[in-house]
Amino acid sequence: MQTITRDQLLDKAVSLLADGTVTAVLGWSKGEFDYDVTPAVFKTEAELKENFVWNDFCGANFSKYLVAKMDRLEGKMLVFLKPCDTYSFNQLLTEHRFDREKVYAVGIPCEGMVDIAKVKAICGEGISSVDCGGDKLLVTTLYEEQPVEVATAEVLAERCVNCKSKKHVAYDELLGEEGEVIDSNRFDEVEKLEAMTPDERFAFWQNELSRCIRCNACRDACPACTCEKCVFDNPNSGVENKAPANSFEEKMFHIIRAYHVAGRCTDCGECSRVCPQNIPLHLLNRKFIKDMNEFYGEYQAGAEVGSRAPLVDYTTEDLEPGEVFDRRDTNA
Amino acid sequence: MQVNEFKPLIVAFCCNWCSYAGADLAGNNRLNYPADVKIIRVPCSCRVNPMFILRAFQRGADGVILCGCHPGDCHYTSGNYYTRRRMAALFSMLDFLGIEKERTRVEWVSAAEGAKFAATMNDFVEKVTALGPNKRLEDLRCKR
Amino acid sequence: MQRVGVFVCWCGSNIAGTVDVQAVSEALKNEPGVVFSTNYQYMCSQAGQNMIIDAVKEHNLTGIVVCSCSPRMHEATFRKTAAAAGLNPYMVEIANIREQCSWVHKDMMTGTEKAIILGKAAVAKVNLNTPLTPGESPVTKRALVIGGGIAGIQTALDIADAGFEVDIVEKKPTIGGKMAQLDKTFPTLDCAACILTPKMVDVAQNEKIRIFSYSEVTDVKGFVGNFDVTIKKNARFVKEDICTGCGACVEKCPMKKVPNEFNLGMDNRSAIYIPFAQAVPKVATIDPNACNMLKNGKCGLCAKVCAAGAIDYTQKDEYIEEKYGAIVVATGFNPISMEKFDEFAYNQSKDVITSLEFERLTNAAGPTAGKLLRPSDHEHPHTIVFVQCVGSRCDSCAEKGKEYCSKICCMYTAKHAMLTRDKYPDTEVYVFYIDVRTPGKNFDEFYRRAVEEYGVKYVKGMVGKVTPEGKKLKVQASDLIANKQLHIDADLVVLAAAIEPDQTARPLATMLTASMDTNDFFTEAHPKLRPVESPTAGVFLSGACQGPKDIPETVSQAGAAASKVIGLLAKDKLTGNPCVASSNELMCNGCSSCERVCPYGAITYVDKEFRMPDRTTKVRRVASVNPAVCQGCGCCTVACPSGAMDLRGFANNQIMAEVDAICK
Amino acid sequence: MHKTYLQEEIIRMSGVNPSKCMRCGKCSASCPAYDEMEYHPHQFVNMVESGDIEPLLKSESLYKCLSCFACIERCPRGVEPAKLVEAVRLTAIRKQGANHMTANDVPALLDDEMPQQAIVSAFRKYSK
Amino acid sequence: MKVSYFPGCTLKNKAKDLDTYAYKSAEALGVTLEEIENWQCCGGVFTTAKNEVATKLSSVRALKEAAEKEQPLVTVCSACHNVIKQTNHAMQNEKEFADKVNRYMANETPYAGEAEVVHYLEMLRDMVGFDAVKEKVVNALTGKKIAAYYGCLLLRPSKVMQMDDAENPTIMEDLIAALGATPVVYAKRNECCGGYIAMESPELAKKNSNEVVENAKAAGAEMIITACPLCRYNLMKNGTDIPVVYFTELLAEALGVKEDTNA
Repeated sequence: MQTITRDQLLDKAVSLLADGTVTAVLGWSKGEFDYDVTPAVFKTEAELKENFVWNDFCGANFSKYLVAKMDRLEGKMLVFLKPCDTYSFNQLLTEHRFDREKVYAVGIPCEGMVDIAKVKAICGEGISSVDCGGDKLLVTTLYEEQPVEVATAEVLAERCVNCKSKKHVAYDELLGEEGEVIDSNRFDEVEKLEAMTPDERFAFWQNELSRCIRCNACRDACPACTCEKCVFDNPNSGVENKAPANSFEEKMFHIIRAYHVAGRCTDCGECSRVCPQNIPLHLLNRKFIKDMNEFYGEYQAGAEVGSRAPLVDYTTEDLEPGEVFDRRDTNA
Repeated sequence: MQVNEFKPLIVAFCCNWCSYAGADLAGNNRLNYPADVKIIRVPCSCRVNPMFILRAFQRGADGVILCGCHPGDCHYTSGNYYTRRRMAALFSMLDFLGIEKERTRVEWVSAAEGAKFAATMNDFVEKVTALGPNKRLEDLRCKR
Repeated sequence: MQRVGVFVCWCGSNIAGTVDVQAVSEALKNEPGVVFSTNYQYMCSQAGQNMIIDAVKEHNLTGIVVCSCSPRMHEATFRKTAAAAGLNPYMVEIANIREQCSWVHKDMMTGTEKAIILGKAAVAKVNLNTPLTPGESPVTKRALVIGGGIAGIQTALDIADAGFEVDIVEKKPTIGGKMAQLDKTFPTLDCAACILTPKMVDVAQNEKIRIFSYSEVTDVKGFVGNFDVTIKKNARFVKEDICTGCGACVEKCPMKKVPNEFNLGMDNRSAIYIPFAQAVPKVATIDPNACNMLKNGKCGLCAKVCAAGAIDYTQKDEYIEEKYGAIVVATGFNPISMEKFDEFAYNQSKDVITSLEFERLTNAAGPTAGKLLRPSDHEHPHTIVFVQCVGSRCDSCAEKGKEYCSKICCMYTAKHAMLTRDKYPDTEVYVFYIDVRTPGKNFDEFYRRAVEEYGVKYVKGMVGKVTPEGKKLKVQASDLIANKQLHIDADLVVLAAAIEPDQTARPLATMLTASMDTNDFFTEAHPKLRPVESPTAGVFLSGACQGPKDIPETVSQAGAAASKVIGLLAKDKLTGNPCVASSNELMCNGCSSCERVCPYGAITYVDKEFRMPDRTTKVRRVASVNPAVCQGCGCCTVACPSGAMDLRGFANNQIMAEVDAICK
Repeated sequence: MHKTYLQEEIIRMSGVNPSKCMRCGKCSASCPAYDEMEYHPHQFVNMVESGDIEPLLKSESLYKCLSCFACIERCPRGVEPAKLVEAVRLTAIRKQGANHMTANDVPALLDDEMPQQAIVSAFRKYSK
Repeated sequence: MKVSYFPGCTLKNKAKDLDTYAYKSAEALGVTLEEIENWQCCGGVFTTAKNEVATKLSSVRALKEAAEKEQPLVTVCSACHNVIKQTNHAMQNEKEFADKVNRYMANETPYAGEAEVVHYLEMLRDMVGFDAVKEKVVNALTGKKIAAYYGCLLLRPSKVMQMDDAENPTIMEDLIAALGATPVVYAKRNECCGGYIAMESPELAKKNSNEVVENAKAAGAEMIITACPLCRYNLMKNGTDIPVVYFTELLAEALGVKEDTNA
């Protein structure tokens, strides 16, 4: 499915290591199964050859790792960035979260990543291997003799189905073809919810959020959540709660989290990808993005470094909070 | 009978320079509004963190209203412009989660608008009373 | 844990009439931290205050809650009381149980209940109060005035008169600004030069004032009382201190075909020039874009004729760093470009001019030596059409021009029309107007005189098209009163172009972190009550940089700005407001959100070294608030996702405690 | 002020907000057909604003506007008087039998050189 | 370079010159004009009323075809250009109108103004470049004093047309200069000639046209060029002793392709 191959990436990484351009490589590493690829820092050719992977499960957005992983690095870090990752990359630069000089960014094309939950929904549990190639996946499970064939398009992650951009907005070097910003339908789900009655919406979110186990994976994977200390971990903040005591606290956590990243969220979709409970958390972020686009004009966080996010900006003619509903009611 | 009647709990955040002074003026002019409204003084409407609002709901408030200087009149020149954006986004999100939109409001009240302050509070209390107790955002554990 | 004392005031019957004060003081006794609670008839009276002082001493109180009238009334009083009792004044909280309770509720039960809750909130807050001390910073007792027009001149003279040193930075080779280009001034018709040039001389001779002409401000750091400013002195290739301004070089300079900007390009000057006879400093300047010596090393005549030896072709731009306590912006205005308004044929005919060009045409020191002659053929114009509001009062959707009224055009047009009719009674003068706005002392009388005594033809309507044909300018216009379209064969058309802030203002505003409106006029700290101060402390506004202004208004604002500066410089130390934001460096991740919303530019970033748990160190970018600049709005605290930024006196946990107390 | 139906219709059709007008008269100063008109561009704006539309519907002025857009271009307030004229004209000719020009009228008005563009345009302007 | 081309009714008829010279010149400049299939008359004037739909459909059809071919749509006649450009602008910016049109035309993929409408003059300036035109000139028109007549429709409303400064345009003058002639600037070059009023009130057209010509002559013009058949008709008919020609004719002459056309 991916137009660029593992070998191409490997060659690039090896040669950059060899010529001293970089001293480490941030890449995807083999996990226990084909689909649990994990981010890792590689320092040698041998490590790379052994463990580096590139397949349809390399969804992890590396931008955030640049904040933490470079402290003690001598020299530069090579990082592979898919188009959506580049937006987070820029956003983090806007927020001065890592040193651009210490990064060598290689933009790579991405044809969309697979959501293993969707594969499981088709093939069941017990998946032992997944062979990515062409536009089909060959899925071997413990319970079936023959590998099952699944069309990749069927099991693409939601964020990839509604991919907002195949264009890289930041890189030092680009492998493969440059793509375009896509006029996607990513707000359709949000619109569907908006069209519901408040009761239906409440029921929807109650159902979704009640599954939350407060594992904080969404926060930990989010490239916009790079606070030194999260308010929810800070005993002095008044809202500290490491584990949810009740349903409200879930809501509070998720509302505040979405609010804190509003205007900074690039809609990379990592929150939903990593959620073990499959809560569509990205819908909260998209609601903010959609609202702010409608209220204050189109804004894509991370499209450029140094841009001013809508919530740290204003015009004297902005709409009133009350008008938000008047607008919606007249549109309906 | 009065015992059973629902009395909402309203938290009003008022900026020190306009709205808090407007509330004082309502007092000077002896303009009545329900005692359900409890005012918290903040230097500027832009000091109000969404967390304060959610916290109020969490602890049992039935409605939260935020009052600041009229746009263009902010003592700090631009604070209320940020408030306007922040609250537009936050209230829209609360509505998106199915929280009744009548439970939150932003109103610009100048230091001269004592009458507007009282009228706003009367209206807000009336609307929230009509909605009944806040069930969707309260935390029963903390309720008296 | 605090030891809190609660003092409930009756305010005579004002509070006690609707609130059971005894019940309130009893109820609050049980609140956490409260060790003493009482009530009294008038807490603000001397007896009441003494009661507080005694209680503090007797019960070792660390915090005070007064349940009384609005804090806007007596907060300051009770803070002083606390200080008198040896407490930090910021350990006082007021529960407003009068304006926001007893006066608005009728029922004793409800009133009492609410007063208790308000008291509880105040107790909850005071429990989290910490002693606050306002910061102090020294004041550099010198002022900088940016812009050397009439606004800057007047401000500088007034500040110097109070005994403080002032520097004027002017980008042109001379001070004087627009006023120096004007002929007469309305409504008294005294000659601009006659009233301006003595002031320019005063500036030059004042020991307290230094002029940096042909210079610009390139960097501003610091804050009120302590600005560090970098001034770039552009190379003028003439040693200022040696040049006598004799003008021999100007006369001998072979390059005489340089458009003269002082006369708006209507005549030429030489490559080395003195802008006008009364220039201050009266020093020559070499235009590097025109001088052959500087361009290709061929000439050097001026150096040869300069008896004083002031010419220095090797002069370089010079950067000077100075310290100031206050900065006054006086960057002034310019007429807008007529590029987009060519229905008036400004680009097509030399005889279509702007009003400022008309000033030069009628000025005795102008290109025609004061004779009103057409620029194209130097003939005397017999029919003159003045068009008002060109580019002013345009709707934003018209996509050109300015939305505001330029304010000065009605009066100067009346002046031009009147003077023309006075000097050349054979001319026909039309003024096309939308409205005639004359709200100034003797202004309307002046305009009426132009009409009634001088026979200026005021036509309510607008010009739609000017067609140069042959020697004439065919003016097609509407007369809305007569309901006719007029066709006038004019000899000269004068456009009252809208005015806009000088282009240097925007980058300067960025350097000063002073805010501007969408039109690039500087914003005042308060539109009515603080009209000459910028919201950025220590930065003041003088003249048209704040909005269109005529000379009398500019001069009075200049004086007002000067008095504000003097008020500031008269202080030895500035005492700040202690309720300011501060950043917890351990938690700050340096994301810049707070900096972007700060209206005062109080937040900067520093690289700070942190010791990590494993004994290594890590350098991180963290926010740092300058307490002298912060005004305490708290906008940054909400922009900060981690809560690293907090506001003293209104801290996150304090407000949260109030919320909890009210909702409990 | 209460708006009449006709007035609202004209405003809606044209997309013009006549209350933006500041009565400068630049539209009428720019109009090349001014002298042919009974009601001039600025009057159109004013009359639509005040709801005085009947006289406009009956006026020959409707057919004198050249749609040269000079008034639109030069209006400092972005009012676009020509769009109002167009809206009133359409309201007039959309009534049954109210065409200002019919096919029968055309031959008499033609000459050999006249480009068909003139006929097409006039037809668009004058009839429905 | 290939572009879609909308000639318009008059160019196939009374103003054939404008059309044929346009073709030949484009060819000489390396541009192929591909005529829109089955194009229909644009209607001559754009009706500004928002509820007027039917009269704008023919323009939308042409636009849609160009958009599908992913080509800019080139026009020559000022009137066609104005109508098509304004229609496209409305399709982009007036959602209600666009929805109506798309429903009416039963468009499977709705058209939302994707095509780019380019006047032949803009094509010369922005796509070919006047410098490139200058290089291709074989018969430089040196010494000829030529006045450009823009009229109203090319430039206004400028917010939509976006061709040039509506009050001080230079695009035609730049072309004249590129062809080696001397452009004559005069104020009435963007005043209306009277347009279709020539049908009803020939006197008004005469008065307006006269003023234009007199102004051009007073500025020293020996010839007037225009992009509009109706402008040309009005200026010619209402008594001028200097020639009024289409700009394409002048272009063809300078490029040395005028004669092949006649042959």
